[in-house]
Amino acid sequence: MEVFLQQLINGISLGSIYALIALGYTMVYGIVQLINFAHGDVYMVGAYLGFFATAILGWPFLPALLLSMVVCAILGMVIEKLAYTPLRNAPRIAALITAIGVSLFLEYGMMLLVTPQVRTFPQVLPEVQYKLLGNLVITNRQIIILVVTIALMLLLQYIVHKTKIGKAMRAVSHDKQAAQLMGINVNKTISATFAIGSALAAAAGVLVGIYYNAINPLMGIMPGLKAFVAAVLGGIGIIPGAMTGGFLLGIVEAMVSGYGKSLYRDPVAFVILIIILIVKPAGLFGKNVREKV
Amino acid sequence: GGGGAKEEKKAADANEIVIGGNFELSGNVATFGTAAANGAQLYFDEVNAAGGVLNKKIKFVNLDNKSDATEAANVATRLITQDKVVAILGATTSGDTLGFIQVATDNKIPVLTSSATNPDVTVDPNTKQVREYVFRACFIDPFQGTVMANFALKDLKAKTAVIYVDNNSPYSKGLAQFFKESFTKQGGKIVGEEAFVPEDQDFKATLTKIKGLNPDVVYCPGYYEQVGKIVKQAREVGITVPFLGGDGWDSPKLAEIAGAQALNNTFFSNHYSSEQDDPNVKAFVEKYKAKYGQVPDSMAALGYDAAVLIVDAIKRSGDGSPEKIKEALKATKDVQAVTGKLSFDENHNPVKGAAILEMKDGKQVYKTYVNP
Amino acid sequence: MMSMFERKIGRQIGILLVLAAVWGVIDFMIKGGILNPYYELNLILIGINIILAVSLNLINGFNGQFSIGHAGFMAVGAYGAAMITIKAHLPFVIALLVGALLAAICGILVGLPTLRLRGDYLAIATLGFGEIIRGLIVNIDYIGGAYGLSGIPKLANWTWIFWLTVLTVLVIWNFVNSTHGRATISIRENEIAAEAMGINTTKYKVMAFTIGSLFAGLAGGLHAHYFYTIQPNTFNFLKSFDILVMVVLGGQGSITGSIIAAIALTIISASLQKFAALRLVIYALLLIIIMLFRPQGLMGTKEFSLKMFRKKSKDKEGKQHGTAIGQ
Amino acid sequence: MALLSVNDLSISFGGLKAVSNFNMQLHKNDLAGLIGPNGAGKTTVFNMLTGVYLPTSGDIQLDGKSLVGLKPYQINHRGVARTFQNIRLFNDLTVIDNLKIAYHSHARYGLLGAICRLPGFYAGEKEIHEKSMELLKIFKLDHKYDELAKNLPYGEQRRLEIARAMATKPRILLLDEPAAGMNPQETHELMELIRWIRKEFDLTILLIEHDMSLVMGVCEIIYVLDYGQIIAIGTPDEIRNNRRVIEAYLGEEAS
Amino acid sequence: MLKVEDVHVYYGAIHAIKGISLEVPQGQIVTLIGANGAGKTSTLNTICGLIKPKSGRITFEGKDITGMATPEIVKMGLTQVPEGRRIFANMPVYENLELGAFLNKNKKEVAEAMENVYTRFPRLRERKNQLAGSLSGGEQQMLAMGRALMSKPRLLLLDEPSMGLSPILVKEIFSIIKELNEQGTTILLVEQNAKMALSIAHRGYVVETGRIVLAGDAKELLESPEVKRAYLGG
Ligand SMILES: Nc1ncnc2c1ncn2[C@@H]1O[C@H](COP(=O)(O)OP(=O)(O)OP(=O)(O)O)[C@@H](O)[C@H]1O
Ligand SMILES: Nc1ncnc2c1ncn2[C@@H]1O[C@H](COP(=O)(O)OP(=O)(O)OP(=O)(O)O)[C@@H](O)[C@H]1O
Ligand SMILES: [Mg+2]
Ligand SMILES: [Mg+2]
Repeated sequence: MEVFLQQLINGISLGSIYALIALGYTMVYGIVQLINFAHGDVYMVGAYLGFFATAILGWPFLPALLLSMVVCAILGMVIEKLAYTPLRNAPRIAALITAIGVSLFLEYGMMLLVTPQVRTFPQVLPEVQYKLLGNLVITNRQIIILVVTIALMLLLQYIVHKTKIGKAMRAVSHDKQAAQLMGINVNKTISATFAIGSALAAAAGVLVGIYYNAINPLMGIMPGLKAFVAAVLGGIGIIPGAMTGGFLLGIVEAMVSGYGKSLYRDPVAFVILIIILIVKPAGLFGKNVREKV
Repeated sequence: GGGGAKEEKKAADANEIVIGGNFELSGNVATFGTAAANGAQLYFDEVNAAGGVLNKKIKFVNLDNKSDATEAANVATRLITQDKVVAILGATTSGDTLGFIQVATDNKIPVLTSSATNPDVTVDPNTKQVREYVFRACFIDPFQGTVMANFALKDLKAKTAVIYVDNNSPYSKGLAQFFKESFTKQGGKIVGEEAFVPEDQDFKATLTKIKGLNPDVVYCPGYYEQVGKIVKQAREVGITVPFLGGDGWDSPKLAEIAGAQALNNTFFSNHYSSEQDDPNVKAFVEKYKAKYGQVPDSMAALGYDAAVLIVDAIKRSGDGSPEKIKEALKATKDVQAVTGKLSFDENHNPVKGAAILEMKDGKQVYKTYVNP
Repeated sequence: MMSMFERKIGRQIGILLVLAAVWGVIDFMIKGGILNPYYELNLILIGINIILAVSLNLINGFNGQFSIGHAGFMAVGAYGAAMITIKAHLPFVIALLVGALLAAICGILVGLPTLRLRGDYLAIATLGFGEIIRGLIVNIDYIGGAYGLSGIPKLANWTWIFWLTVLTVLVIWNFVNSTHGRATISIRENEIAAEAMGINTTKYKVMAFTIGSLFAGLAGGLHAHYFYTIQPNTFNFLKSFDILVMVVLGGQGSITGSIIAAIALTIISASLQKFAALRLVIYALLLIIIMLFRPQGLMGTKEFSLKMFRKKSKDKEGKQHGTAIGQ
Repeated sequence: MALLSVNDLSISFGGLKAVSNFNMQLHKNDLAGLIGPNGAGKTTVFNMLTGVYLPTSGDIQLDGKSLVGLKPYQINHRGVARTFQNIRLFNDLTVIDNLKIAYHSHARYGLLGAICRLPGFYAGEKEIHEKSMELLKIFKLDHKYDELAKNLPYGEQRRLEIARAMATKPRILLLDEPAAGMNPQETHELMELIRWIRKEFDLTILLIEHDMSLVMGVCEIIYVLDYGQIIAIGTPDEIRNNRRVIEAYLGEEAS
Repeated sequence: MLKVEDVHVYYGAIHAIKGISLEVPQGQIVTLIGANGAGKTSTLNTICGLIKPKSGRITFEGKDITGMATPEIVKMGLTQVPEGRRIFANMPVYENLELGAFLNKNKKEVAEAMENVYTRFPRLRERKNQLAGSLSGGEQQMLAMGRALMSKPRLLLLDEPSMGLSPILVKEIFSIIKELNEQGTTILLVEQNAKMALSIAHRGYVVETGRIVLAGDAKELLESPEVKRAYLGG
């Protein structure tokens, strides 16, 4: 039982990272129906900015986080303007390919800029361990990431469903022309979407950088992919879905490693994923509405 | 590729000896390839500054194999047919090296890998024949694995061990396999075998499981980036027993990632140590730092040594032809390199010992030197 | 007047002769040392990439599904074929056949349950499949595990690859330009309408998926028998992306587009080799720029043909039969 | 015996009962209309008849055999074809390819024949081509056979949709608002066309339409649906003067 | 109020609008009739900035709005009910209506406007929490109208508002249009149902293949033999 609970904690803390990245992923997808493959790389850039601010400039945690979020928000908008806006009326797959291009560009551009070397964060958030119920270990960083993930999920959900910009986002996602007729500025709305999504990615990057203490230019690929999986698992475009999907994926991975064989963790995790999708073809939270004919 | 004809002319330039580099400059082990290539370049520059070899300047054509075996074959073909190289250095991993040695052998071009430690690289596992054209500058996995198993049993008095390997790395799996063989043969018991993949960030689930297995030591032959995170997280979940590893641990980054505290009570085998009190090592570290601004890790040292070995062979070959270079390589004896005085055995492996280092408060402390 | 059948046969024999000439000249150049092995290798890569791109195009371009796990099927074919030659010591043809069939069976197994997923959900399922295959291979020591399978005899050569590439293109071309192909395409255009018009959409989705996987498996078998070694990492999702990029760049729904893109990208990739670290940055920029200027891909859904240059005669030729969709 | 008999057909979406206890008998060669206010459930009836929605209860029988639970393509093979309220053409394909796709189930060569280009393939393709052209001629679209479907004007798209449905060789044709978006002149031509194909192909037609000139002009029997329930059945004259229909649907000064 | 002068529109190489000029005086209903593909929708889209004209000038209340961004134009009090409804299918009815008043920051006004719409279309009130995409065709048209009314426009462009509606609703829609106009909204109406459109309009224009071929008083057009033959079914 104790081991199970510890594994649950491990799974949730791993999952909260997937979830954190998946939130921005799913939001951008929800609004522009674009699988922004570069999202994982914006996360990487965010981590490097955090590293730059803390290790080179010697800033404390919060200002560093803020800097990273702001710069990445701008980066997100720039990427959107240069690489996606011209393709807004093109087939979706074209934007997907440029997204892959942007992703490669960020990865290898960064590699040229900072070398492929691993970088390590300075100790900006001293680690504290807590013991629960006897032997369960949990650290303050795990708690911070979990809390931040949930808070950001709630915040995003609020923004998208309750605020004016959120309503505009959803309108734009369904019909850009009609949205314009409502007086919505489509360009600004999409820019805002990318800014928010990228800022979220940056936050994830900094937190993860501090948590695991090592960053490199390719660090975004796997988490990006897993976050995408998490977003789809929850029902892509659905914010609480992304979070649930992230947690679920993390817990599944932890349980397979802990109780099965770590060798088979990824295959088993993917098998479970496919089974979930077969049972719920639109993801856990997705409504499987038949197109009205 | 375009511009082939022009390049062929250039390659045939009588005043140059062209040596190919088939290294990982991008992809997931780009750090190794870059370090090794840097090491090699450093030595070639030295040689050229001193007038070259056989009165010719060395031209080092270094191409990127993207950390992919197929690309490595592609690169080798290009080096051989386009750039007319007389020998190829690389790659840094056994997997990538295996991808192209057949191409080189077919074309009778010698290959000298800096750090592919898997035995199959120089000996064909199917025929048990030595691969005529393939050599390496590093010791091999069985040696390293065995050394560590002995160390665990004898020096650490361990009876049980858990093996935790990088599932995507033949290197890591090779070391683990030989550790296991040696450890169990001598009465030790492997109580668990776990795996991770290099992209992993979080190892806590598996580590929690390992903690439950309660081993005397954990053998974790991987590369420093993951090992750093693993050791750090292992201490967080409360594993206090020693962690053991191989040359993949060697990097100043290891302590940065894991934290000096967490790394205490860990040991690894290595080709050399940048902290080693040896004039050759000291000189190399200085030169490397001056040129690249970093402390060289063992990949860099081995890249440098590969260059040393190949230049030595070219010198002795007389005419610098691939065939003669191969013969000269075979006869390599007592060449002074950074990682020791090197001679090749009948399997084209250098005869050299391994250093066992202990991490103490973030510093590599020289523990013992084990001769083969 | 010749019958339609005879006329078509005549034309096909003509095309065959041209192909034979291309093959013969290049074969002569390789054997005569005019084309050195580096060029041969790139020709081989081009052939394999054409097979991969055209077969994925059937799934993504013509059938409108969204598969990003093509490398997984390629892996099945590669390992399947290699095992036949290494362990069973059977002839190359059998190895290729077994590899392709294994991949096709995987195609059915994956396709049946997952093809009712739409768009991105299917993408994830296929990506997952690719990773599952890779994960399994890594863990089976009998087939080399992470270390890969080496010592595969080099049985594939220019002749094999050239004619199997031709075969692939021909089969898929003929399939697409038939009532079965039209049924396949109608699903892409409007699935609900297709079903209402009597088309068994499940059957045709699975069929496209199976044929696509079959040829991916064939490409895998050829790959294994040219490069001596295969490793699980060669078939990871980045490889799938590479193939996808070729399909999209060439134009989804254009076979000739896929061929052109496969050739172009292979050459670009080879010629960027000397740029080392910069190469992927350049490659990425190229990708973005090409997509910005030709979002529908180089060919869109059109096929490249000489007719594009002599529009006038177009009305007489081919029209009567109006076969090729998007011609 | 009725060709199509629908018994107590009902469906609900969540709490909403979109259609309840719908009954209908269509005989061979009938030309029937289904009208009713917006949201009455007319399209939903079509969707159940063609297998797009699975009814919550009730039965649909064609020639005495139940259609419930069959897939849309199977129902089409049984002889039911339809058009859609919001046009669903294969937009990026040519006009003739739209028809050829619909001929698919009647193609006379198999997969092997196609891939190996056996003689049967050429014969089969020729037949499909000729039949498609014939049908296009009937619908006055033959001169546009090479246009992309999406480039046709609205009225022609509607006609093409009907032609495509005809290509599946149905016994029953269901038309969902065929005159929507057409001007009176075009509507008039459409009426002629509907009468003509019924006669020529010996068809049974059921159509949904809000344009009363068309419904009253061609239908022999009209079913009126309101809130998912039939409120009247009768000839155009009976319907025109039915109190409930006027109240719910036609409005006072019905023309 | 609105003046369109010699506007030309191209879709790639297709010259869809070949010099259309028209005028909508304050307080009137002006209708645009014509066959399919004549260019009516393109004209409306050009007026509200969704398409940029190649040449020509559009002024609204004296201000040049040619090439201005749609949201800016909407802000000035001009709204379109687009062809094919274009409601936000995945949002509930009430959110669609709220979006109609996107530019209005006054919550009370928005609530009032919404109440007005519900009174006008009781069916929408019944379905206010249903996703708009699952509404029937007619219900969707009502929603589109209601949504446009939410912004209380001074000039309303309507693109085939009666398409797909039951006869009773068609009448209702037309009476709503009339009523709106009487309450002061100027209306530019595009209709396939030429007879009804002309019967409520003040002025009419007949469009054919991108050109105005006939213009005049609505009553006169209704009597004109050409119009009768081509658009009124004889
Ligand atoms: N998939 C669905 N989910 C929820 N409600 C639905 C669905 N399909 C239809 N409805 C509801 O069922 C009712 C009937 O819809 P239907 O489309 O059949 O109307 P209709 O009679 O065709 O109307 P119209 O003439 O306007 O097209 C409507 O109220 C609609 O909102
Ligand atoms: N996005 C587009 N791309 C290319 N051509 C277009 C586009 N939109 C409209 N057209 C063409 O422009 C012309 C005018 O179309 P428009 O939609 O304005 O006509 P309309 O009068 O509104 O017709 P309808 O009564 O069918 O709605 C048509 O020939 C049409 O095919
Ligand atoms: Mg309807
Ligand atoms: Mg229009």
